Amino acid sequence: MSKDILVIGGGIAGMQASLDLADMGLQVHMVEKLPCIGGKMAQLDKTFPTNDCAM
Amino acid sequence: MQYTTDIRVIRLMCTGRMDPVIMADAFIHGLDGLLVLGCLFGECHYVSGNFNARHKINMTGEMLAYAGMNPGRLSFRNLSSAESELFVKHVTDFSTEIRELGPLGGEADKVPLPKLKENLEIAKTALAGPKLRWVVGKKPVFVDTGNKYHEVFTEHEINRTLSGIVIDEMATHSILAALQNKSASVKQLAKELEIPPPETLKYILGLKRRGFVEMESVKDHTPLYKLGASP
Amino acid sequence: MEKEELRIGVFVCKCGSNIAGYLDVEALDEYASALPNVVFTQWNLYTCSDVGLDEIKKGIKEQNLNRVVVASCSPRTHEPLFRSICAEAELNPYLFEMVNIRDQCSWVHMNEREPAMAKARDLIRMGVAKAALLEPQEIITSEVEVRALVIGGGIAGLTAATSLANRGFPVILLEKEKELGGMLRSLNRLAPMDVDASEVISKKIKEAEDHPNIDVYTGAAIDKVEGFIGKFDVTFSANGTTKDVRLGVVIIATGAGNLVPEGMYQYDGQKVITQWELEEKLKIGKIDGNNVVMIQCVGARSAERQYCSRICCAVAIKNAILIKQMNPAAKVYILYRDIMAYGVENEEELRKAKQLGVRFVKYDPERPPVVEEDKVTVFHHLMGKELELPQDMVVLSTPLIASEDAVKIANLFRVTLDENKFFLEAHVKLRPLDCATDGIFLCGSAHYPKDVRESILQALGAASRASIPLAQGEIKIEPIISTFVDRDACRGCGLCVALCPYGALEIEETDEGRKANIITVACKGCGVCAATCFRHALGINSFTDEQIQAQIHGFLAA
Amino acid sequence: MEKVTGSNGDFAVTVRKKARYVDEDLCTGCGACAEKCPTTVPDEFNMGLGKRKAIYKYYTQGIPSTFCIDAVHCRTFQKGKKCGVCEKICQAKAIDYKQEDKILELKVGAIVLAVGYDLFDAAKLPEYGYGRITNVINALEFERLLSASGPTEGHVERLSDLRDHELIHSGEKKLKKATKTLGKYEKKHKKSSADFYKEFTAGNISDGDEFAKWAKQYESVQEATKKLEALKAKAEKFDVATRLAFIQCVGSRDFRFNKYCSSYCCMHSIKEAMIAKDHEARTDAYIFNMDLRTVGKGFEEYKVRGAEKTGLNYVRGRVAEITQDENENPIIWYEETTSQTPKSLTVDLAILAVACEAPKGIEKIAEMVGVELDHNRFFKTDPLNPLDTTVPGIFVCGCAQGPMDIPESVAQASSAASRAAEAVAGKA
Repeated sequence: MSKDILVIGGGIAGMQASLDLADMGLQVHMVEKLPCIGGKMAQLDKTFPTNDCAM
Repeated sequence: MQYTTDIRVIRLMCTGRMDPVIMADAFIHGLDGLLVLGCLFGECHYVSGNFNARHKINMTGEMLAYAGMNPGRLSFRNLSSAESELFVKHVTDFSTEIRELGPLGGEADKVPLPKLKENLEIAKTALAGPKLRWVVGKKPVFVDTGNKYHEVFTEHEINRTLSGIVIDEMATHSILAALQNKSASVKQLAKELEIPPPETLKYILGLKRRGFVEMESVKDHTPLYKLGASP
Repeated sequence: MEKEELRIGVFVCKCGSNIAGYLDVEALDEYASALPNVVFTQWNLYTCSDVGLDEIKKGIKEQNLNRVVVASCSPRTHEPLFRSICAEAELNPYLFEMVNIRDQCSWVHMNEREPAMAKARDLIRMGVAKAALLEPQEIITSEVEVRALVIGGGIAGLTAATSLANRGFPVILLEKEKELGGMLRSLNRLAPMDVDASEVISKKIKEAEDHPNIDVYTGAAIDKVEGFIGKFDVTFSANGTTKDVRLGVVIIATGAGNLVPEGMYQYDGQKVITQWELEEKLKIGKIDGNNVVMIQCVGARSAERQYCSRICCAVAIKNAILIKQMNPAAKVYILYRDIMAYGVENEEELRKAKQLGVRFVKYDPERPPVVEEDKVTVFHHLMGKELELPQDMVVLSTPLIASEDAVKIANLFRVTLDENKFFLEAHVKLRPLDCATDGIFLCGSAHYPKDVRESILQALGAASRASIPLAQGEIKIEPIISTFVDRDACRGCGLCVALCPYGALEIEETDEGRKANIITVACKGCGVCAATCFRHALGINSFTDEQIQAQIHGFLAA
Repeated sequence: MEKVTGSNGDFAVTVRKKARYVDEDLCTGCGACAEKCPTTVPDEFNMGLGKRKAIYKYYTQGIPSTFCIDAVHCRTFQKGKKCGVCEKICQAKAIDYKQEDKILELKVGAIVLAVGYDLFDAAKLPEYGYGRITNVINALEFERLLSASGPTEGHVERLSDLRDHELIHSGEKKLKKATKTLGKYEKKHKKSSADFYKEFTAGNISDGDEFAKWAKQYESVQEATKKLEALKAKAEKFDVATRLAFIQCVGSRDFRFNKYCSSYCCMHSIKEAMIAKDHEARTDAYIFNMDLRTVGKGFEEYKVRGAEKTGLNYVRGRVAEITQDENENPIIWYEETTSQTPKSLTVDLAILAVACEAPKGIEKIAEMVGVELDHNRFFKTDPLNPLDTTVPGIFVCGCAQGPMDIPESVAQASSAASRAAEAVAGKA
């Protein structure tokens, strides 16, 4: 049985899930339909409630 | 995106790394302007490094201005890593400002070269010393949680204290520098360093108490002072 | 240490036409070759291509280079690659320095060829000057004790502990009360699932208690905490005995407390009660009278407690529905400021309540309702007139407040609390489950008021974060951190300890007197300590005073 | 993703890796290709407010930092034209027009669905005029206007002003071309067009097709110049947009569309208003809401700060309709519920806080992996097992499970990671 994990979506949630899993030592495959990961959060300028930059 | 070729970038992990001595030293070596660029306040990648940097840079600026340098030559500005336009604006503005000031030690500075460099050397020694570093280091602690006796200070109070220390430190280190090669009386020192005689006396007595200077001899009822043997 | 002869190699990248289109790379190569200590230079079409990387390796091997400088693009993207290539050629990767002549030169000075060339020469000279002073560094590793501590046996703590245990990690679970379960033990039914709270929590308790990987201690109190991520040494007492344990990570799930609204709206605990007390009544199914008035934001969103407690609107809606279901003839009013029925389920519950005939009246905080013996008077914000509502029972929705143990726990573990004494996360968005101190995580209402679903979610998330160091078994740290440049100078004054944002410095008594000790595992290398130390005892690896000054002097020495 | 087979702990997944037509190993991300690419298309990252080329990077700081070709718009792919500019310009030889989609077969023990969300299409709400009134935009479009890396470099401008600037730009280009044609006639007949036209209209020159064409050309240039001047005169008065209306619950808490609350929009609008105020001190912002749901840590404090420090106006009431005046300024019609009076407010921009919806194509994904959706089209979960879908071994996080803000998404992502790790440890 495979211990790899598939994460569908490369937005903030997909990236965080993948990072956590990879840090645990698991092999993660992340698929994203757009050419770049980042999702909608990358389109935001600043974020509440601390007004810091979304990038 | 294009910007001025005037700037050279030196990478630091965090502006919190900006040591006052490094800043003074850069001007001594002939830098015309030093721009420190860091994260926005509250967004420091190292929690509070940029607040620490601000305290140090403000204090260093005050010290160097007191030494005769135009304070506009040292500046701290903030931006986030996504704000490339702001970066261009900051460096372009700064370059224009420095070009207006001209080279170090020119008309824009209160004290001309080479005297300015001598003063900056004195400032650097003071910035390396314990007094300023201790107070500026403790500033966030004093403002946030207070001193040993739980007295919390306002930023204004601390800044006023710091300004006083800057003047004192500059004066005492000037006196020490003047006594490097010769002995002198309070009156002579006061004249040479343009510090009022009563103030000079106060500094000399303070230095004497801590063993930094000692009386060499008395000439015409006037004591002459020299550097202490073991400070 | 014996001084070795410096042999610096400089590689200048053309980056296709990105650099070479605007700068004369071959001239830069020649310029670099005349710089002090430079014994080898070369230009490449792409230094980062396989060909370019092989050239670096060849240079190190054949020319005995002991420092490598690459003048190309940004260290942000390419430094790790070049460092690893140095390591492959058996050169310590920290003897590598990168100069950015693309992003910071050729790209941004496309129309000023000569000044840009002058700048590129300066940048390379500065890089070489710094490289000459670089010192080898080793990656620091520290072992992690594979065991987790979970503080708090409520829904969050139980869920986190079980999740970690399921992954095979041993867990110690501490609960200050005699029984596990926390707040859920006192609650009646949960919305929107409409299940018994006690059922949910009993299942969780059983799961945790039966789990071979979880050691449960009730009636526990923590006495002492020492150490740092991977090696927390915790002393706690439970039921009269004291235990010392070493743990790799800690999850704080200490929950929250309830505000008792003494002196507000005629609160007496009998006829004017809190939602918390209403839960008890609902549990035994005994509600007196037909007229119930609920008042929201009692002691919250006010001057003395500014925050919104998030869950109270949903709780009021849930209990209003339960009352209506028990007694359809009951008249239930909810006096609110904003109905915080956020999300999918809460909004659905709100609609359900309205359908069942629960009345919602918006009041203005400037004109709060007035509770009297048998009525509540309220100025209807939307109708613009005063209403008199008969009451047999008034229910006050009070906020969850920080647990009374929060300050103690925070001090023990050296983590921060926010202005409302809830535990503060390291970063609101990027690290919402981590404390700023490495190895400590948080979940549940200890962080902020949360409902059951959110507590479970956060607990699983905290378990995920906490499991990372446990799974890795060791912590690897970039050696660009604080270091002693002159340990003898240190007098142990403690200024650096006070300023370090990471708690990475401590004072210890040594044979040479009081000295600062750098907790390398915790240090992030910001350099505040080095820039502050008035004894000039501290520095930052790869960013020492001398190295930074060498760059500045290198620039000015043209 | 094309196909998923298998069950808990043992899934076989087929993924199609779309051709980028740029070799990722060779591309250095320098951007020389995009600079020279002749094809310009609206930029979806900037919500169509900016432009990008047919060879592009989705956004500047995007990862991977390599470029890719948008085959739908690329001349080489579409029209079979011999363009090939990017191939010529690329020194890294990374362009590969022949690259094909790759089919990857993956064997995995668990799947995390983090497919995100889509924005509600505000054009479905005719009363707010989105798509019809130029200066009515949605919150994400406004976000791009605020962004320093966006199409206006962070200056908040009315969309109609942006459009007029664009019109002036293209008008000038056209006029230049038309004037050039006039020049040809003038050169040929050694006569200024004005003089010629005077004679022509006086009837002194009558015969010849060419003269008729010349006259027509002259007329159209005159007219275009007049139009352009007028537009320019108008554009001179353009200022940044300072009067902003934020309309909450657009497509949320609405029985016609989504009955649920989208959770984050209240805070999002407050934030956008605060940032706008930060950019331009004259900004006067109004937030029209039913309830301001500031339920997260520090949110209520943020709202209060917005009102006290930056002077935002929170207006309770649902907006009935948006119309526009002769200057294309949106007029907001609403009932101020606290005074029970119908009112209107004219603003420069109306920003619609549109609902968070399950993404398009979620049904396809659900079908492929075999999980159920709830009645709002989000992946179905149980509040007590909030990450588990209806299929063991498949978990969900982020807005694919329901609307939530960034901290919640990040926390949930970690939680899903926990569940997935438990699953491959055989204990979920």
